[in-house]
Amino acid sequence: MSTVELEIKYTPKDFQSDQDVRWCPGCGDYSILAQVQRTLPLLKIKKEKFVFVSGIGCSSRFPYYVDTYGFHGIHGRATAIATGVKLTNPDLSVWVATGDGDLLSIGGNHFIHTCRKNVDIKILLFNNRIYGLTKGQYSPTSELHKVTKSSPYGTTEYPFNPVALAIGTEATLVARSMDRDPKHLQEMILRAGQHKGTAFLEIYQNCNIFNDGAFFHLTEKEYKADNVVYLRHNEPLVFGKEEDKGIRLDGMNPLVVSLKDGKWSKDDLLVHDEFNRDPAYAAMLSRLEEKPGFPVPIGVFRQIQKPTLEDMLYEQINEVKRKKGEGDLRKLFFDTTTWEIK
Amino acid sequence: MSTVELEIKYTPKDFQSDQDVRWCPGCGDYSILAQVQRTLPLLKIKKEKFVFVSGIGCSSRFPYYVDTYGFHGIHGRATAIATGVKLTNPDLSVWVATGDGDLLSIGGNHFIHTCRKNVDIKILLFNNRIYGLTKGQYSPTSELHKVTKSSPYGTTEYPFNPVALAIGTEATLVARSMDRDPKHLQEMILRAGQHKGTAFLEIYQNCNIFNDGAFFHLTEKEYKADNVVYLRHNEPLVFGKEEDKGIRLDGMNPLVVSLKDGKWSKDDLLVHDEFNRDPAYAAMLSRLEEKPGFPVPIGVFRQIQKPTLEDMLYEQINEVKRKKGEGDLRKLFFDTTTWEIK
Amino acid sequence: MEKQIKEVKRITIRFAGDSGDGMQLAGNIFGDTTALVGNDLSTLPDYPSEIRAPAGTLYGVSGFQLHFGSKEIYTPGDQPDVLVAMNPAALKVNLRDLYHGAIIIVNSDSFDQKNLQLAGFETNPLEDGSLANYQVISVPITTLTIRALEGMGLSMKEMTRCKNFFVLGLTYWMFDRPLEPTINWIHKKFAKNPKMIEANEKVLKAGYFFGDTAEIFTMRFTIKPAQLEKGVYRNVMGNEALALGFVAAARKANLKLFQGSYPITPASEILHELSALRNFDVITFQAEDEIAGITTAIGAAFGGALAITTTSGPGLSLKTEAMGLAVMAELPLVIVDVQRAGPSTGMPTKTEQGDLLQAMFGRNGEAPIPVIAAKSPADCFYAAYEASRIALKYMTPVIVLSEGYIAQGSEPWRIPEPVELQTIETNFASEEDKKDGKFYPYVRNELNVRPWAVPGIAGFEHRIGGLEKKHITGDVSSEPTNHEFMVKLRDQKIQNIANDIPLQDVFGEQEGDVLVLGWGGTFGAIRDAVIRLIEKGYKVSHAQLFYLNPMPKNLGEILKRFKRILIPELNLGQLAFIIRSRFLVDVEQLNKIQGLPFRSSEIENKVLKMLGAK
Amino acid sequence: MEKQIKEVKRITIRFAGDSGDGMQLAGNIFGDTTALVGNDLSTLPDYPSEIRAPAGTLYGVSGFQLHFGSKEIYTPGDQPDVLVAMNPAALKVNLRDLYHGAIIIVNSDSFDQKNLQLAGFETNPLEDGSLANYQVISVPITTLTIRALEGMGLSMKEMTRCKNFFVLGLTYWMFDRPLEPTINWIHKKFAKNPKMIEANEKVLKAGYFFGDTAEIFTMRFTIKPAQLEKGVYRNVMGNEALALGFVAAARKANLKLFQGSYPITPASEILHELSALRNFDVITFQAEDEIAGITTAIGAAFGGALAITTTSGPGLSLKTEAMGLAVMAELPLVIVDVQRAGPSTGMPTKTEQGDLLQAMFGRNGEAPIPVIAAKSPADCFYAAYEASRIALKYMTPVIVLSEGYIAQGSEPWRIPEPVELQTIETNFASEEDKKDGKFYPYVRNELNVRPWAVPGIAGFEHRIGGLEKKHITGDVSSEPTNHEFMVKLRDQKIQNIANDIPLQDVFGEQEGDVLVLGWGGTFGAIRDAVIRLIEKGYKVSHAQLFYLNPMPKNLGEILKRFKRILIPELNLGQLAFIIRSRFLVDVEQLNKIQGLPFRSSEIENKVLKMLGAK
Ligand SMILES: Cc1ncc(C[n+]2csc(CCOP(=O)(O)OP(=O)(O)O)c2C)c(N)n1
Ligand SMILES: Cc1ncc(C[n+]2csc(CCOP(=O)(O)OP(=O)(O)O)c2C)c(N)n1
Ligand code: SF4
Ligand code: SF4
Ligand SMILES: [Mg+2]
Ligand SMILES: [Mg+2]
Repeated sequence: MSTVELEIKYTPKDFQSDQDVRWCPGCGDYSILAQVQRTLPLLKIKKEKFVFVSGIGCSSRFPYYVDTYGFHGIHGRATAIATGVKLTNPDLSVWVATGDGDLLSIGGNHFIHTCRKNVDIKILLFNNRIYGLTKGQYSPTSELHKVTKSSPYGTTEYPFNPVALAIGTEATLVARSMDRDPKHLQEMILRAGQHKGTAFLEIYQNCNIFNDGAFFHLTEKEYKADNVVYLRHNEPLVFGKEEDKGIRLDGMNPLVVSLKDGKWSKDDLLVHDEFNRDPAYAAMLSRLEEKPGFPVPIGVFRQIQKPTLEDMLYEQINEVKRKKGEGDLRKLFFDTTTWEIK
Repeated sequence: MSTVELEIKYTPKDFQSDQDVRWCPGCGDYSILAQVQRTLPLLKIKKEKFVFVSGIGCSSRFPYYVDTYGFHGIHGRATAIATGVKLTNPDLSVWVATGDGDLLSIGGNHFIHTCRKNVDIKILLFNNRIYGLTKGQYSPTSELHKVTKSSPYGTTEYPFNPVALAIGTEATLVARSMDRDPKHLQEMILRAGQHKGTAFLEIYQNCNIFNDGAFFHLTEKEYKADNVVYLRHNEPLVFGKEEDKGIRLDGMNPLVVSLKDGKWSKDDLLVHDEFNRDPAYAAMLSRLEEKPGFPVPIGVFRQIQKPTLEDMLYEQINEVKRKKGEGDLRKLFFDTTTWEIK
Repeated sequence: MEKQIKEVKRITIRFAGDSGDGMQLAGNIFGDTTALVGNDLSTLPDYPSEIRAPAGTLYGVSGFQLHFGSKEIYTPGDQPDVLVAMNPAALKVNLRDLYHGAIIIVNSDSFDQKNLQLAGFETNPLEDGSLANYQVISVPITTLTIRALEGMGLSMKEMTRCKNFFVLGLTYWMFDRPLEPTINWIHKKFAKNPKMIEANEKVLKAGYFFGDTAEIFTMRFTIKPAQLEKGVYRNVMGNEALALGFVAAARKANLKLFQGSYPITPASEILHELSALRNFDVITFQAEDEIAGITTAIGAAFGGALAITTTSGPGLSLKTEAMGLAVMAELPLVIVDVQRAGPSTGMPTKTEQGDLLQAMFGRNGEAPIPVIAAKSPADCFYAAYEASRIALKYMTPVIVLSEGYIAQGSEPWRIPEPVELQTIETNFASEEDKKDGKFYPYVRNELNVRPWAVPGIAGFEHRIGGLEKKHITGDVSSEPTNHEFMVKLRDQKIQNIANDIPLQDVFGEQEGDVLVLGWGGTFGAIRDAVIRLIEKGYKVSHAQLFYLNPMPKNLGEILKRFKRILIPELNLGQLAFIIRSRFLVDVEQLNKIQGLPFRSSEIENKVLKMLGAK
Repeated sequence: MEKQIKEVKRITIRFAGDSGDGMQLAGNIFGDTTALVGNDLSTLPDYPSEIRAPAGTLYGVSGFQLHFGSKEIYTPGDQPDVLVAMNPAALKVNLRDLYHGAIIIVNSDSFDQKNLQLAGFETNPLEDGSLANYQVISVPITTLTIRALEGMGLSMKEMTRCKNFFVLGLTYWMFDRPLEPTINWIHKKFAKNPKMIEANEKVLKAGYFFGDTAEIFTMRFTIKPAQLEKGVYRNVMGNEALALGFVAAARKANLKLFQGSYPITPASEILHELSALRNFDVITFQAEDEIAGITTAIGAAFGGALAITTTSGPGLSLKTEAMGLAVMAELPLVIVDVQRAGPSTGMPTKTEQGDLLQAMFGRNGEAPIPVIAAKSPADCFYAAYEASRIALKYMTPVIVLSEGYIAQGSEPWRIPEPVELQTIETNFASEEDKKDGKFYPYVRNELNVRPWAVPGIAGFEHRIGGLEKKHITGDVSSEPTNHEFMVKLRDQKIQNIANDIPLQDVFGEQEGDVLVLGWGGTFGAIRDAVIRLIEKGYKVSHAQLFYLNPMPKNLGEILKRFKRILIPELNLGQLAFIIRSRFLVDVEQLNKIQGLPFRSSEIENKVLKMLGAK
């Protein structure tokens, strides 16, 4: 972002638009909106430089509520629209607000291609594991066998692991947070906002109308400590109510070990390296939760730096200009085989 | 496949249709066609039970040349069409012939969803890293900076690693082979044909018109041994002209080691486990080639068994029938609040 | 004070309140009871696109309108005779639809400062005299509900949730409906929760008795049973009827039913309905997007199923390319478009008829597809069934146009006996289709239909696809004259379906001053208007097109018999455009593009104006 | 034998051979030379959809036709006067297009057993007398080429590859063209390979001298320069001209040019051309599919670029939904559809006009979009430029229809001075658009155009999208009357563009017996036919529609001035359908759906038949 201005002092209120917020009372989307509004001021970017793009869904109403430039697109196409905005305006801070249906079902292709190309946009996935706006059908992140409006006998589909998918496409920042952990969520939003390249942030979000409690085992006090492991750079993977469990690597094999019985200590645990360039490492982390007895990782799975699409594109433009000179229409028209009729 | 019949004896000729094969002379597609025609008889499936579905592209002409049922669809939709065929006819052997543009560019979404759902279809990706049929634009697997018709100054896009992407979606069989290694290719096609679930086979294919030699460093005698490592179950990862190099794991970290200087022997090497259920293992293998000095793995990256979409679907149908009885139209019409007008 | 009972022929009532007030449920139950006592009826829900809008807001108001009577009922009613308004916002939003003299029942408990403000009232309309032109019946519904439940140990939330049953009881009393069917319903619904049975039954009765005893109620109405065609009836919603039509067609044709769909308002219920019918060999595939919806369906059609894909406007747009493939491959496929207000995302929960020209022409190249439009909720059954029949008999995609208005609306449906339904022909390949022992996929029968050769059958291996096909062999061909031949053949095949559909019928005199020509869901409003015009002595008739492509063979001839043609449409004149071109007749238009159905009075007034009546 | 030179007014020559024979190159170079000597010309390549079909096969034949003359040339010619056939397959495929008496130059070396068989000749046509009706000139081209290169140390493959230059030399001699331009070209092209310079130059001259000396050549032709409008000319292909038009528009409007496209035949060259113009601030984005193509373009339009997306029929189908978004968002966007034969994948390398109705109506809801159709390769420049002008001035998507036929064809283009080009207006938001200091994205200027407020500018933050917008504020609204107002406003905005485009011109008399009304690429064939008919004394005129939506304001009036209207189209009658509806006039149709352009004789004959001439 070439436009960081140190003098700007915004408050969250500066990012509140004049529109009534129309989500269901109690919806997790409110928290995400609040954390975004709290975090944007920290980025020290002028507010007119922000663009929020979305598709269709409850979550995709997001841009209406943030007082910047916004585009409520069509279903599934937010990342493509955002790419168009970013490529023509590389100095803007472009964000996508999207749902699990919008991004991963109809929008899956644009998503994986955006990550692949490392377009500098920040994708906030509001994952409530359900189609909210269309009133409760299952989504590509709904658990197998889930009973919904369109699966009265339970689904017969395995869900996506969005973090694993994003890593498979080499997104350069991949992270996860939760609507009900506002501090952590703010931290992750800030990381996304500061990242240069495709930032993918999965946010577990409670849809209290059609999928209430989907993440309560992760977000509610009674269960959280045993089911969540926070990924922090350079720190060992410890979890449990009494910080009594940890994750150890045996070769390639992750194991949950107890820190209580004296056999293992924190020093034996896997120490997280956010900046490990090898996507295989992040891939391993992304699959932890699928193993019985393992907690769900929350935090930054990986962050690497490499040139973005628009970096390379504008470099090429400048390069060609250096070589051929600024484009001249007359030359373009006439500099070829021509003949004159008099 | 419930229809395996041991009595059937086909020859490759039985799978040759009456259509002239219209690829460019020298195209790698010929080899793939020949290996498929050689392999199908080994599957002991009646030939009318095969369906080949494709999208659009040079490679997608494939179904015309195989004398079974075939559907040359529209660009990018082969996996979706194939899914429709398979769900209504679970006893058919359904194959998809597709290109890197067809499957990974326009067809990317159907591809990842098909893998996710573990629909029992076999996907043969003819990866020539170029758009052949439309005469030479870059594809999502073209190398960064490649000069093509649509990238006269070189592309500014990172390519997909198709195997890594497939693993990110949890395809249950993921493998790679090459047009110029007929034996190995046959073996892989056979594996795909025998697999129950989504089988993804990437085949490096030479387009001698628009991208000639793209894989010669892997396929041609002079270079092959040093640049390719064959993945074989339960065998160590050895490569090199004199079988003098191997891949070792240091913790999670793969290293290329020399077997010549006496420091390391085959016993120290990573032993391949095709059936490792943890996708993180296969993810690690899929990224090897991206490390400087590492060879490109060829073979089966992973194969696991889990219920397919159609397994679960028909189980549900039967379950509901058991509970509610075979659907009765009259009951469906009348078994609700009704009233009579006389 | 004595309560008189007044007999009336038809009544329109609208229940309106917050999304949480249970008005949709009240409306539905009222409808069921009304059907049981033998009235004809038509219903229409109308709810906000927000799932749960904050309580008390204008955009959070949810409504349900019913029109019922002792004569045939064609629409959910132009304007309510009775409005139930559960809060100020509901009053505010619905007031503009009322005529002077209409009855308004309000829940006075909810007219507090906060709710008045949320609804944008500066003063309380119950007190400031602004409702003087209406008959306002102000009832403290919440208070009375709570009082009825006192002592049961229910929480406040549980108690107030019952208030829609108070409303039901009150309106049952008002319109002389029995309580038993609803009590039975309550017993069934809450079988596992005896407390809720007791509570809801209590409140229902409290509402009824309140009407009976309260001084404020002087009016009571009775509506005689309607004289409908003999038979057994049920209430159906349009989307439900579509689902039933497809299952019926698949069963009659002895095929699996495959649905490839992506959820979208207002078409999702077709998917919900069908996904519950696994024991009918129904395979519902909730696709990743609309393109996968139609292409999986095309694969299923190739695989021998009755294949359908269901959507609304934006989704239809996405299916465009694949529809062309179905045309070229000549596979049976039904595409349902439940139209909603466009363009683009438009107004997803509002109705419109904006997709007709897209259905007709929205494909690259010459790609003719038959188009059928359902005229009412129950007619959706026949639209689905007939579309399936045509698709299977002619090996062609067929588009069914429905509308949000009829998809979500309901009406009584005279249930047919399955055996009475028309038989459905399929054209499966047989040995006779072979030439010299070889099967060619593009040989044709006398109707120009190619055979359906389903994978798995030995000797019929063949290949099809989206490239132009050589006549008979089906090989890829870019031979110039073959292409022209095939383009014309595909076109002719569809045009010839006109020989296989009923002639267009005209309601009223067969000639006259004005023919009102409609299509789809405008049926009821037009029919109502035309009946009234005829009663008034005008020479006005009505024709409603069910078949839009091809059109009935006698249509041109019918048009000639009328001096003037009026085409009312919920768009800018799409059918009018087609009729002008096809028949070179000048037509007059009545267009409404408000996301709302026509009122029959709008049509009546337009015709009166045309005829110079004041 | 003396070689006479005959002066002729126009000649059509077709080069045909295997894909590997270099006929496309020969044709292009011949065209350049022909342009340089001042003839008017028109060219058309025609190649198989297979990339490299096996040598000698019928479907592997590649052709290139040129029509040039001393008068204005409107088409690549109906039928070749001269056919160059490099092998039996090329002869076989092209023979049916020749009239009796036409000249055929064959490479006799290739008429061996194998090639004859591959082409399906049972006997050698050069020997069996079957070509008696033609003037066959049989030349051992391969042998002569090899002989010319003997001793240079070239491989056989290298030598035979030069034979297209022999053909060029021979035809240069025949039609009296200079060798120098081609020799210059060779020197430039092979600058890094002196051996190839020498070889190709040698062979070129060998061909020329062969004509001069060989006994078999008795005919030689000369064609005077044409009297074209004064100016500097270049040859352009349609797709190239489109690319130039967009770059010009972007420069004139001072905007970045953004192209979001997915490759597809026959539109890919627009992407190829533009991707080379990075120094013009051209951002080409090769999207993952057509939907990403248009939606990235919509994002770019929101971001303040001149945004375009280019495709062919199947791709246009996929863009349908997003076009609706552009309509609702009222953003400038140009959508190019280079039409090819459909439906579905159809015949990708063949031409057609099958997408007109889709361009007009192929969207859900009422979503009007201006439509412009280019009439020739050079006209593509103006189509692109004018579409950009309208898109930017009116904040609307605009569709440009081109056709495979003109996309791949070429003709001389009188190059305009950039300063002469019409100025392009944009409607960027300014302080004046604010009300009480607040910016509303849907305020409008006198043309009903909303302001373009590009992200990054303080004080103009706003939100747009695909839901219905409230007038002025742009807030989401499902208010019934607002929706109707907005639907009509969007429609009216587009209709009003009719005030900003030229009136339709009529070629020939302004009234008469027959008006031939065309659109797009049929221009040349119609114009040629009408010129001939006028010369013959018939009262026939020609109008070619460039603006299809809205249409020029005087069109209805023009139609009234002719007794009969003939609409020739490369489809089943799509413009005819629209004209009938719009103007309620009966029109006659001439439809050709063969993947080929009209021959002017087909149009001429049709008119003659209409007029009862025998
Ligand atoms: C082309 C198209 N198809 C379908 C829809 C209907 N639709 C709107 S939102 C949505 C899914 C919403 O789910 P999600 O993206 O998870 O968002 P949420 O509402 O849960 O936040 C669907 C299917 C649409 N608007 N457009
Ligand atoms: C909807 C649509 N978009 C674009 C095309 C044009 N097209 C045909 S094949 C192709 C890509 C071919 O590349 P690939 O899939 O890699 O196959 P290959 O020819 O290399 O085997 C494209 C872009 C099309 N036919 N349809
Ligand atoms: S339906 Fe669910 S996701 Fe949508 S606004 Fe309501 S609670 Fe939130
Ligand atoms: S263009 Fe390339 S991929 Fe296509 S047939 Fe020719 S060699 Fe094969
Ligand atoms: Mg969701
Ligand atoms: Mg390819």
